[in-house]
Amino acid sequence: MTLRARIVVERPAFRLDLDLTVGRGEVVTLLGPNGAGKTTALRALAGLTPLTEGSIELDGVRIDREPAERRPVGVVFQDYLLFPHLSALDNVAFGPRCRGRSKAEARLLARELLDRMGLAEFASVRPRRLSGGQAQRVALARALAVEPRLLLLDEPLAALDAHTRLEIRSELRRRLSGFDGATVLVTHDPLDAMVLADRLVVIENGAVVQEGTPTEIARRPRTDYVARLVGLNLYRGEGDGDRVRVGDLAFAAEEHVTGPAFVAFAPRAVALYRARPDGSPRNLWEGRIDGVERHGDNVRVHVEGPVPVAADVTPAAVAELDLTPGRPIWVSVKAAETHAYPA
Amino acid sequence: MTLRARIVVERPAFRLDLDLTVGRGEVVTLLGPNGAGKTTALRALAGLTPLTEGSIELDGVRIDREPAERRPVGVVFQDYLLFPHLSALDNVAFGPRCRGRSKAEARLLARELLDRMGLAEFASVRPRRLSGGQAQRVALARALAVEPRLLLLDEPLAALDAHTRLEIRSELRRRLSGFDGATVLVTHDPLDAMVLADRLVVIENGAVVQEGTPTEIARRPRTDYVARLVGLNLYRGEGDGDRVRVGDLAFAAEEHVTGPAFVAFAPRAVALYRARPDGSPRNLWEGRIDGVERHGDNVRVHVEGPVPVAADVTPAAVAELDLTPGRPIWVSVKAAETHAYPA
Amino acid sequence: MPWLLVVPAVLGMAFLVLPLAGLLVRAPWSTLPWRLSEPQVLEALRLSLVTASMATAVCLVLGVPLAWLLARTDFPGRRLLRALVTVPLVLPPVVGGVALLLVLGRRGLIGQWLESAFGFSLPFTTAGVVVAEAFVAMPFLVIAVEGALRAADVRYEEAAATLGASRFTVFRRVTLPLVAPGVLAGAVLCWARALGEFGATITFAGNFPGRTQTMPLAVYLALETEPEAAIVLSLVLLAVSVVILVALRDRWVGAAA
Amino acid sequence: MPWLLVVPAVLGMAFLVLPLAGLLVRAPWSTLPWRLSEPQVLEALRLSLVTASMATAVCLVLGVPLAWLLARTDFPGRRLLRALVTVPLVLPPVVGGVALLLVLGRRGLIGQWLESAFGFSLPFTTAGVVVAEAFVAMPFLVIAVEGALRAADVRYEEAAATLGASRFTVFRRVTLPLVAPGVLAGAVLCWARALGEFGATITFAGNFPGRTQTMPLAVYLALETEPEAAIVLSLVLLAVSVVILVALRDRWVGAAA
Amino acid sequence: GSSSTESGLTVFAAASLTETFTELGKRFEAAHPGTKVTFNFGSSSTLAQQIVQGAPAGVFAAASPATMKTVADAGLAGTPTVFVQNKLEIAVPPDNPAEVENLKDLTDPRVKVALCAEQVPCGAAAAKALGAAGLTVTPVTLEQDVKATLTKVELGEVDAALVYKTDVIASGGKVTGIPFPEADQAVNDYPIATLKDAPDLARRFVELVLSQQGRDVLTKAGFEAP
Ligand SMILES: Nc1ncnc2c1ncn2[C@@H]1O[C@H](COP(=O)(O)OP(=O)(O)OP(=O)(O)O)[C@@H](O)[C@H]1O
Ligand SMILES: Nc1ncnc2c1ncn2[C@@H]1O[C@H](COP(=O)(O)OP(=O)(O)OP(=O)(O)O)[C@@H](O)[C@H]1O
Ligand SMILES: [Mg+2]
Ligand SMILES: [Mg+2]
Repeated sequence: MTLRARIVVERPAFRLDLDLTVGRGEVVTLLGPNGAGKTTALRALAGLTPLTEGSIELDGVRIDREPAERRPVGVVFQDYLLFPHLSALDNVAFGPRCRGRSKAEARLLARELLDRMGLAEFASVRPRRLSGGQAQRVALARALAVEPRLLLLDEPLAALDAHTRLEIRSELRRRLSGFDGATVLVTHDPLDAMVLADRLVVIENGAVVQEGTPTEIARRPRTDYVARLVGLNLYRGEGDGDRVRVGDLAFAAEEHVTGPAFVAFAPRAVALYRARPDGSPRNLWEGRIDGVERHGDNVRVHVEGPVPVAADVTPAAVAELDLTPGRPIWVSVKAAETHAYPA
Repeated sequence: MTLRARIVVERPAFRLDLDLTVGRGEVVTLLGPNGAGKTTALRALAGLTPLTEGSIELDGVRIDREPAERRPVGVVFQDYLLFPHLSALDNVAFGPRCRGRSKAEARLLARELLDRMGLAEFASVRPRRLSGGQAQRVALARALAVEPRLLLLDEPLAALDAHTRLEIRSELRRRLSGFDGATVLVTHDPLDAMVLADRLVVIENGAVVQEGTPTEIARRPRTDYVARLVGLNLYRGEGDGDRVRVGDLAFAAEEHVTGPAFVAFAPRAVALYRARPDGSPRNLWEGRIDGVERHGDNVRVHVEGPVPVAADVTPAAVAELDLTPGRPIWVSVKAAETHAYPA
Repeated sequence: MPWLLVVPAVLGMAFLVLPLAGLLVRAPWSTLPWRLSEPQVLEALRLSLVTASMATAVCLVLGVPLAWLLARTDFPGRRLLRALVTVPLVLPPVVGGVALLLVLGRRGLIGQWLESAFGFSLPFTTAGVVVAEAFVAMPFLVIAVEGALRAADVRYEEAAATLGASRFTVFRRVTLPLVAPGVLAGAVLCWARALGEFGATITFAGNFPGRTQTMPLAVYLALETEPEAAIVLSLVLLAVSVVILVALRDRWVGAAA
Repeated sequence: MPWLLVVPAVLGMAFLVLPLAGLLVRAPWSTLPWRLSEPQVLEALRLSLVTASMATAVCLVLGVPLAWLLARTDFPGRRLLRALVTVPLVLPPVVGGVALLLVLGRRGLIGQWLESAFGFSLPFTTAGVVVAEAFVAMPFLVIAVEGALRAADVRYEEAAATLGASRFTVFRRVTLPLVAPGVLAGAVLCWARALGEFGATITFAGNFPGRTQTMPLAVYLALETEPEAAIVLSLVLLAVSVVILVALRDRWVGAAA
Repeated sequence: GSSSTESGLTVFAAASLTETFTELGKRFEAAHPGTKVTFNFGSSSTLAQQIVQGAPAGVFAAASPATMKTVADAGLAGTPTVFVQNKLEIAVPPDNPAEVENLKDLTDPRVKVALCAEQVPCGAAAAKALGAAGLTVTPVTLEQDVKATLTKVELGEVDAALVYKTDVIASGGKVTGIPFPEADQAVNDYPIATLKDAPDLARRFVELVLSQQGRDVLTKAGFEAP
């Protein structure tokens, strides 16, 4: 186990209290709404924000008393923070220089790293003249140049346009798989999280609310925030083995759960009908259309009712069903695509 | 027709030359890579950047000689630019005040607009204490308060986290459908573009490269940028009626095209095989795996070969086919899901 | 601790503060209560504070728009004008006073006309003190405000223009509130300089107790008769200004510029 | 055009520049070539430029770290110290000179010791001129640089710390290059003020041609006998400084914070 | 001329006259109830500049005939009268570290000497005295006025200086004055004059200065009768 940390940071009206362990070569992603404390956690790990309580252990050595400049970490900041007055090469060479390498050595190392990032020809360019993606790679090279044992990335893709983002995301994925320290990554983007992380840690309001592999979390969200993030409908109810009761409704699901339980299903598992459909009455209720919006090739319909629900239907269905806001509609959810799990 | 503009802006090493028409109540989205000239176009419309050439006509009246403060436009800036020293209410009342309303009238109007945006209780709050979504709505209210005939939105959702973004996007959609002036919206996000726009205009390097409805563009991209944006594989070749030849390959498609043509297909239309599959040899070639990454629930595989191609496969398939980089692989594309159209 | 920074910083601080300590040691403290009860001293102190504050007001009214002109518009000769703004810094204050006499004196280019048209003459009046102090102190304000304006985000101004605000409305309702800390910092520099102004004032406005005799002038005369009284008077002036500046707190350099 | 801004701006400009015009009109131009050929004038000009530049250098070495200390660290009494930095602004320069004598003079607190330990005394030397000018001009530098430091983005400094840079390395390799425009602006103010410095210089360093007689001192003495010569000398000083400032171009206020 | 109303008089006087003229002003006011005498003390040259530029003065008392001449040349002053003279003394710190006893001791290169600049009256007088004695002194500084010169002695920065006797007296024991015979050949005249358009009060103030009463006040401060 490489990183083992308990991070407590108290601020007026905010308290972050987080246990975090990251193994060698593992990538853990911190996810959470604005103001959840993600940046604060990274800053505490890097030594830029002091801990109120807790400790940070890296490879068994406590580093929480060390100032930032003595911690073996590399940080890639959200907007990179490349030094604007230094060339790409000197940006990368900055760390090794500070850690005692000679100027020539540091530049050699920096040149190698830039080479490996495919940026050899940009070595002498100032950051202002780099594209977002190039800057991202320089920032990563700069962080890696100090040979950190802990790599911290704060929304490293937030500043990119959609197109560059795709490229950089896979690039980053490739780089991270070659890095054998521990990596903690902060992001708002569910796709980034899914693609890059071995494990997700979801924080809300300073505390961990869910933890697990991307697939696990995508399938079994435990809070509204996570559900919305992965695009599922989520309700909390009471399982009685066969079904999960949510208010007046009862959801049949694949799994059998007793006691407090969640039910989750994707918008595409929801079918809409103008009249009450025949057949088994399970997972069926009447609601009222709240809004309709295009969503990729499909159309997403928001339905009010005993519980609010989002449904994805084809444009053809919209025309056929005349899905205009205010109209009453029948909602049914396929039990086979509904997941239930203990709350 | 409400807006009819020819916008030419020359800068050292950059020239924007754009024809733009937007009807009453229509929402046109400008899309394009970094530095394409989208912001420049909006700024020219708003009167913040002078035209080198061309003209801007709104409801038949030329406005390109007017200074910004006399144009009937409302602008929502990328980071909202709410005045930090004024309350939400005073931010919204600012425009009406400047356009000659009395203080009381302006505040009344502002209060009404904030009410309609569901922000009544935030009227006296300073922007710093608003969440991103609230700020976005205040910015929209501020722009609408001057009763513009042309609404300009520059990446209005860029500053939001994924979760807020979903909400604000549909909110914005709702607001825009109630607005009867012309709207021009700039975005990087394909989803925003698809959801919000009636028509897309794609700019690259200062010139329009493609124009059309979201569905049209999503199905028939004409440049690599657009293809990547909508997540398709795109090649340019020569149609001979039956097929489209791209280098040594020949793609069979749904449509029959003769002469220069594009072929496009989604990554999920691509199937991968360890050995040459039997059956019809159409749209089939051998390549080498370049990279593998998670992509939502699926895995995206990049394959090098006569043409580079991205394929989406299930995680199960990855294990079964042992899709590790460097391995040779057979690629086949379903003709039924391949679209061909004239270049 | 970065000693390479702390050591010169402490030296610098000592360099600025030790001479003050020298004055404190040397001052005849026992005479202080008596001096402070002298009406002429209080009068000079009051006049100093009033004229420095009025000069600062004049500088704000004229200097802030000037800074705006230099920072936000472009016209031929702007660079030269900006360099000319520093003129009163370089000009020995006494010569500055002579220059003011040449222009605003009773026989000066403009003063002549002021006198004949309005029967109004600036030199040797309290208004003259304000003019002399404003002349010497304005560059500080202009340069500080111009810096703040250049550093300010013009996008808020653009946003205001798209909402229909004229350039003056933009200035008054958006620019000015946004650069307020910079203006405050400039005003403090300006006020401090006006408070210490001597050469231009005595030359242009003379040295009349109760009318134009500010503290620095009283200090000058005291130097003629009792040097130690001069030190006490200087210290009184200093103490008052430091108290006022500390009361203005961190704000004034705070978010400035 | 926003007349409500342009009119006061033009008035402000006129207020600063017209007195200069008055001097220009009044100056006996015909004597200029002859004056400029006087070795004593050239000597004073040279000395002024040299001492002002050296004083600026001293202020940079001591004042930039001091500004850093005030902007980037927190210690008890910081607010008071920051207000004390403005002391030389408020202190009448002559009193400032006396204060310097009390500390660095032959019998001063420190000067005494300098004299006995090194046989070295500052008053009446060119070094003394530099000290007097630095004392008066340093507040400008400190306040300008502190403003720039407060406005600078500390995140670059944090980034440097995570790369292993000590606080001094951060300062030298990151902070300083980033606030360079602010430092330059401060240095210009400082230099201009040092160039025009009169009272503290003559009091602390005396007046000896070629050693301590700078232009403002020469101007002052010329005022005693031939006021018109004084005007010519002032104009020469002004012209030189404006030329130098314009040559430094827009940069100096440019991106300054 | 609003400042010289019936009951008001403005007197421009050299800064070295601050104490004596303030005293005389009080006596004048006592002798002329209802009048108010306002003083503007400054360096003679500044005052002359101000008068030439139209300052509303009734009386001008200068520390040198040259500055008075500037005003007279502009046609602004009546006939000046020399009302006092000031004589030089050698000022040394009370402990007299360089053991200066006469003018000749000032030529010793080990003695640090401050003189006034020749442009100002005390400097001109010093040059005259030294010339009369046939001595060459190399000072460390040429001060802009006599008070600055005196300050240097008071603070011990120099070992000796040539200043006026009045200044030695005014220093109240912080310097010791050493008279020297050559001083008689370099007295400095203080002229006084009423100014153009001055009220009658101005003439009466000049009379007071020139009267025995005025002379007493002035000689007590160390000035000499002309
Ligand atoms: N410098 C600060 N001083 C006081 N409170 C702060 C400071 N920085 C952040 N906070 C508060 O601490 C909490 C956590 O902030 P943090 O920046 O860690 O959130 P985050 O999860 O990174 O959010 P985001 O997604 O918006 O970046 C918030 O409530 C925020 O208001
Ligand atoms: N103020 C400016 N001066 C000179 N060139 C500029 C300026 N602003 C932008 N440019 C250049 O003009 C071109 C278009 O810029 P613009 O900001 O319109 O792009 P954009 O499409 O909005 O890009 P982005 O997606 O990054 O916002 C770019 O090449 C840019 O470098
Ligand atoms: Mg954050
Ligand atoms: Mg843009």
